[in-house]
Amino acid sequence: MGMKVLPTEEQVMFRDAAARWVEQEAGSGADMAAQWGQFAELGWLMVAIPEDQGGLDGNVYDNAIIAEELGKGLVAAPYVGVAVTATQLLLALAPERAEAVASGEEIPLVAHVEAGQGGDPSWVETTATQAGDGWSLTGTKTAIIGAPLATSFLVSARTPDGKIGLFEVAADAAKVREYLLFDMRPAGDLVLDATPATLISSDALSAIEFALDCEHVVESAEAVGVMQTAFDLTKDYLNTRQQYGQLIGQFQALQHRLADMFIELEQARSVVLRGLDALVRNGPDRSAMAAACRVKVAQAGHFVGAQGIQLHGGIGVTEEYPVGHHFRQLIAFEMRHGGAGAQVERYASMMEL
Amino acid sequence: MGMKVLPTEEQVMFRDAAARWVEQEAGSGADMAAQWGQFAELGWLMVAIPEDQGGLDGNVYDNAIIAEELGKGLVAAPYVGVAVTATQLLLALAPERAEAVASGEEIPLVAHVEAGQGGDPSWVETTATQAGDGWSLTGTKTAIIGAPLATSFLVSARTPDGKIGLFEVAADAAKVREYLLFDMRPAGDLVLDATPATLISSDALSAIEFALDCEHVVESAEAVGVMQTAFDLTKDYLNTRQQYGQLIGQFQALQHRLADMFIELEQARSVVLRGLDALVRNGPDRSAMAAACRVKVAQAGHFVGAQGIQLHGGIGVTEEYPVGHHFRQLIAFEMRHGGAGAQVERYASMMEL
Amino acid sequence: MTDYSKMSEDQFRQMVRDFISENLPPEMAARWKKMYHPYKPDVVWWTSKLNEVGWSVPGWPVEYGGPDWTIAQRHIFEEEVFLAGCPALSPQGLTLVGPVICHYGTPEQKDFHLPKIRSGEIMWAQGFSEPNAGSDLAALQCRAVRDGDEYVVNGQKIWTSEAHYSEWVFMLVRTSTEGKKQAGISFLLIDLDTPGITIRPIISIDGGHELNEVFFEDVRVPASNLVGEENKGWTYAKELLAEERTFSAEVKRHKGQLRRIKNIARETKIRGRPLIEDPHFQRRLAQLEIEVLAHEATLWRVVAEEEAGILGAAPTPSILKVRGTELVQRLGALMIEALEEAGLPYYAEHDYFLTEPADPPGRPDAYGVSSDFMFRRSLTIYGGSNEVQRNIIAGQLLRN
Amino acid sequence: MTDYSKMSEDQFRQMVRDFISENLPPEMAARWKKMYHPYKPDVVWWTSKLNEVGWSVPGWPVEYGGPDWTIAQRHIFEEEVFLAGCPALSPQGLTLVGPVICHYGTPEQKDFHLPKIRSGEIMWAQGFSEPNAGSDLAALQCRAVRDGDEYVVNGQKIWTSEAHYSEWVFMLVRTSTEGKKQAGISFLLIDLDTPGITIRPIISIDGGHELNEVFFEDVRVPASNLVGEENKGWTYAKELLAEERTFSAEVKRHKGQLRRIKNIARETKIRGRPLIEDPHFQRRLAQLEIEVLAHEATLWRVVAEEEAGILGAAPTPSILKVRGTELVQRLGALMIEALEEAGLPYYAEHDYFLTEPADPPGRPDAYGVSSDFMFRRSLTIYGGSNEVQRNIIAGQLLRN
Repeated sequence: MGMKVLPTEEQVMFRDAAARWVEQEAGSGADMAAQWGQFAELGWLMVAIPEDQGGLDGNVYDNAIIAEELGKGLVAAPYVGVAVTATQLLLALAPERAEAVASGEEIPLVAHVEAGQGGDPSWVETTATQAGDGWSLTGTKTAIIGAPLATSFLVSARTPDGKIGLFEVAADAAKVREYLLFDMRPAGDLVLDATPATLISSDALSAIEFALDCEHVVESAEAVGVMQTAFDLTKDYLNTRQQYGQLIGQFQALQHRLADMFIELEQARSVVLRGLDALVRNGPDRSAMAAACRVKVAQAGHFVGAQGIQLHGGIGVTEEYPVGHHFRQLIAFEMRHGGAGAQVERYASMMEL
Repeated sequence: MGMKVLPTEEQVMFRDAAARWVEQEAGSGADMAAQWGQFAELGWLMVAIPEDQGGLDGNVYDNAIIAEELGKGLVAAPYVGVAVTATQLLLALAPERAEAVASGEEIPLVAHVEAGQGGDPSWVETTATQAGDGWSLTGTKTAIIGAPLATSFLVSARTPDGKIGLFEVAADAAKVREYLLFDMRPAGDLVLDATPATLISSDALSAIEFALDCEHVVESAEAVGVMQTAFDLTKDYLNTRQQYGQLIGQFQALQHRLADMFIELEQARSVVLRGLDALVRNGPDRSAMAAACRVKVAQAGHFVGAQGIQLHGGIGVTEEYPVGHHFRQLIAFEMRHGGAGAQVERYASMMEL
Repeated sequence: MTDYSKMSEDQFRQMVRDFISENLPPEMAARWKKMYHPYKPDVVWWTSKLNEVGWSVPGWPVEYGGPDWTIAQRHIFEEEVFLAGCPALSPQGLTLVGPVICHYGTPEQKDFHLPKIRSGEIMWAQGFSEPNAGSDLAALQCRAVRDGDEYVVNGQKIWTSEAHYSEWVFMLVRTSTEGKKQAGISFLLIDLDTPGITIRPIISIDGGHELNEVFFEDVRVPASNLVGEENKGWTYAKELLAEERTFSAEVKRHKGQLRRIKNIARETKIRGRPLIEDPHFQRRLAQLEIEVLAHEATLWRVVAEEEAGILGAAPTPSILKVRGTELVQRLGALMIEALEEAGLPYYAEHDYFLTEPADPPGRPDAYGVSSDFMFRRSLTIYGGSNEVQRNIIAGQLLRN
Repeated sequence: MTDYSKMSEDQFRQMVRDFISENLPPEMAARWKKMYHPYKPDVVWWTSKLNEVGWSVPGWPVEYGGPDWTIAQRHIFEEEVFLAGCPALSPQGLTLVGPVICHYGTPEQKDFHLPKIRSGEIMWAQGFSEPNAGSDLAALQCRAVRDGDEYVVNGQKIWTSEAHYSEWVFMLVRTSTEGKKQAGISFLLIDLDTPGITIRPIISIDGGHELNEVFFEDVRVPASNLVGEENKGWTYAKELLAEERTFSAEVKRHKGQLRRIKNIARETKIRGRPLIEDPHFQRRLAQLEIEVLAHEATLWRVVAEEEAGILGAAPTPSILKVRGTELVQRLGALMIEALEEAGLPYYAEHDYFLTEPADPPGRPDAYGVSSDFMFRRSLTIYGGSNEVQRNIIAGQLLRN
């Protein structure tokens, strides 16, 4: 039960700063590149980097606290993808690179997911072959959130010896098929066709697994933020909207639905703390807990988002009212990494039987 | 959409007669043997038997109508097991035996289910070996409802040529381990240890499958009756019980629960009609529809029974109030033939993909 | 006119299929199998095509051009056209206001409107909901004040599907504030070209434009556009909805979804194996298919009871609506799950649905799936939210 | 006395395990792993055993014999004793009335009752609910009228767990009908041997006897048995329930159920293959295990917040109760499914739980599973039904 529950003073400061930033900037129309500079200035990109590598010596807890606030404001800039996934990967395999990421100078994004991976980090069909001094990659990496912002991609690929290596492809040398996710976040697929790449590590699977587990948990924290706002909007609506001559919050069936939403939100919040604890302990249950985290938060988010819309009635399905945006981002969260169903399968494969 | 929905005049008569009988006799404490004589007299055992074999020339619809009424009264006598399963099996393999069953003189029960069968009729581990002129069976058949009443058992067993044969074992020659089901219906396991048996058919699988499909559907009709009473009791309770100075039926959350119970009850009732239709058509979808029927009715029954208890509050879990008895019988229905989960699997194996 | 009453259900179904295969352009079918919002040119063309054989208004009395189908035949027709990818007919004219005009319209209203509705020449919007009259529809406040031989209409309607490309709107308006709130409501037909009407799009969370707000400012409507009697509009509106009591069951959509899920799951390979072969996925699909079977059987029961003139389980339309809409959402959830990341790209039916949408990157079988999933959140809200439906069900049960 | 505050959670857990393995008779553990109703001889023996080391009353203040454990340590203890198959301690005395007497009892009440509760010598029943005061507990009507230095009690209590083998009962009684209904309630201790008390068994649908009705007819109770002030009983009762705000989470039971499901699924062979190897079953089990993880993490959060003196999410006890009890029922449903027909035989804990139950035919690992499943329907009803809990949650949320 020794799970860390309460934030430190420093974490409270980060949380408050992030909340203020979201309030002031999130809807300001500033472009992602400008926002990224602010993230760097605020120190958010270096929270999990050790002091001797120029960081703030914190860990994924700090990332999670910031991510949750960004989630509340549906901030599209790929904070988790860079400050968590890419950063953790580089800290494990090329720690000298971390500082440039922390400063905002470099914005690497991990390009690992492929169609048909089903949430299994070891299923990689992209191939790497040696070409002269360097390497060349072939395959397609998909659903890279924030791809238009990236300065480079950290790409997993299977090498001729059957291992999974990590490579880097500069953004300007890469073919990126950009698109919007249905939640309006910019994203892209990285299409590799004998694309030249630099080797970072020839045996990167366990570092990738660790980084993805971090992504699962911190993205879950972000989703809890998304959910929290959906819940708050709904609660306020029940206290405002009148039908049949009374506040709709006085209808018991809606009250009970709100109670169920709150229970799910609380379960999601709790399981994230458990996931963070597992990351920091880094014991044999780490990946199982990360999967559990993703599953529970995705399912809770689906429920809370959908019921948030339902309790709003017609206005809930409109673009001009926010609760539907939160639902969309929660569904996008659910569908990533093979989808929540694939993560249940992954948990099952690690479960003690 | 040509599914038969409305009962014929004759079926309405059967239904009314069965309803009257249940009202007068079901709780009368009369033993099953005495009740069985009444079933025979009322013609209920012969409804599905062709006229030229001394029956009433009806079909499983008629059985279903009677079974539903018996379900309402939680009648323990194995009407479905004898008048449907055993009768259909004999009509297919030994039609000359049907008349004695219809008259109540013989009470054969099908002994087919084995532990680990998972609802798959073709999984039979009981073995039959030839012994002189006759046969001898070894294995255990389980959860035979009404076993203490049986005059004989119709036993499926695998013969040396790998086929599934049907055999008969007289009740007085059989070792029956009798017990109560948790819903208080008498039942038993048939323990066969080189037990002498008479061969009825050396290739009985398809007849067994047909008879079991009939059992699935008509037992589902019985369960709909069980559910109907649970629903009615609950509805009446909501209109009677007061808390916080008002009828509890005025609380919206309970109203919506009642609405959901009703929806499930109606779906269950509908799927039984579809199952009956599939039996009578006897097309390629017959077994899939029978499995679907069992699944839907079991799940609806679980929900309706459980919520029936919940809406009654404390009194719902007591032996002296009926709604809990209905829940028990619905759960027993759900657990039979491998359980509802196994029936989903069976449906999936037959589903068009 | 063909006598359909002699046809078996199989014959009828075959006739519909033959008609579709002879008349529906394949590119139109392909378009509709991925779309989920109406696309006007197709809708108009297909309506007129059906009208040529008298099939555009299956629910109308024979004397006004209805084909005299049984309820079962109507359901078979709906299912076949849907599953074949025929353009979805706009219900407001054909199945909502049309029958009301047939029953309560003046001879002039009938002569003018019914042929144009049948042929698709004039498309209709429904002006019922208002910002403060959603679940509680009878609280509506849009006023129509009699002034000589005109009504002057002021107020606002909302959630008005397809108003932006319709020619007329039928409205519930308040003509009296006396008595119960249901008592002062009238049923009025308004030409959307009348001065004083402003239509403002409401973009839904899938990025599509089907809904609108409509504002009325001193809109002068001929009194001859009143349907039936003044202050009796609530009655007609209720009949209009009851008329269609079995057509909100969504069974045709469920069947389309099941087909599409199976197609997707065949194409989705997880670690090299088609998802359709995964035993867990199969059983979840089986579970939903069983739910659809049971729901469809309920629909059949109700249709048979209706045709036999039996009322059946009283709150039937509410049951069909609640279960039908919730099943659409559950099936949608399984479909997006089967797509994994392939369902993430935004599929924009963006150009206000007067042009065909552009295809996003990725698998063609994924087009529109997640957008449709988003848009279908509205199913459990409109037409009386499922909460209101459950109130109705329980109310009827507890009274009996 | 041992200083537990210095121990790590792992050390504490190990200490508890060591104690159990040294002291719990294996046959008693075997008995408890299949039972689900209390069996008095074991309960009394184990209570006295724990009392020897000061562990029978973890929630009491140190001055009355509590071991001064942290809330986390108490949860670890509860989980370990449950999973090891230790007899379930009777909560009425040890965790409900005991702390109330500690806080509000007279010196005489403390001296007489506390030692006997700690040692298990006297067992208690709780007399709160009445036939017309269930969810609406404050509507209770059982009267206590002051007559000299006695109260005369008349009325009825219901759902009185274990009254048939308890020696005392603590009651909420009405001592005034003035003011709000909560205002006239007092907290009274009654010896069950007092003349005028009749105990009638209530058999539950599993066939077991744990519950009772208790009738009071002119029962004369010394006024010195009043706890605290007259007409303040509602306050004490609420504190008594709040005190235990995190102990209705049922996490220990969930963990026991998960273990048992896995054991059963290893033993159940479907067509020759262990059920535990079925991918569909595995994923459903995984889903529930994940739910338990999240729920347990919520419990840990609340415990940590409590220990830090932070109130946390306000309606916490209700959340833990709703989710905890519903998860027990969901896990129970998966367990009976895993048993197939092997779960059908009736397992009768029949002899009013003063003797050990007889084993039915069939697989020993199935004993009691379906009976327990039946009995646990009561979880979502008693202690404030889950409907009442949801009212509480929503009420707190919407006020804020």
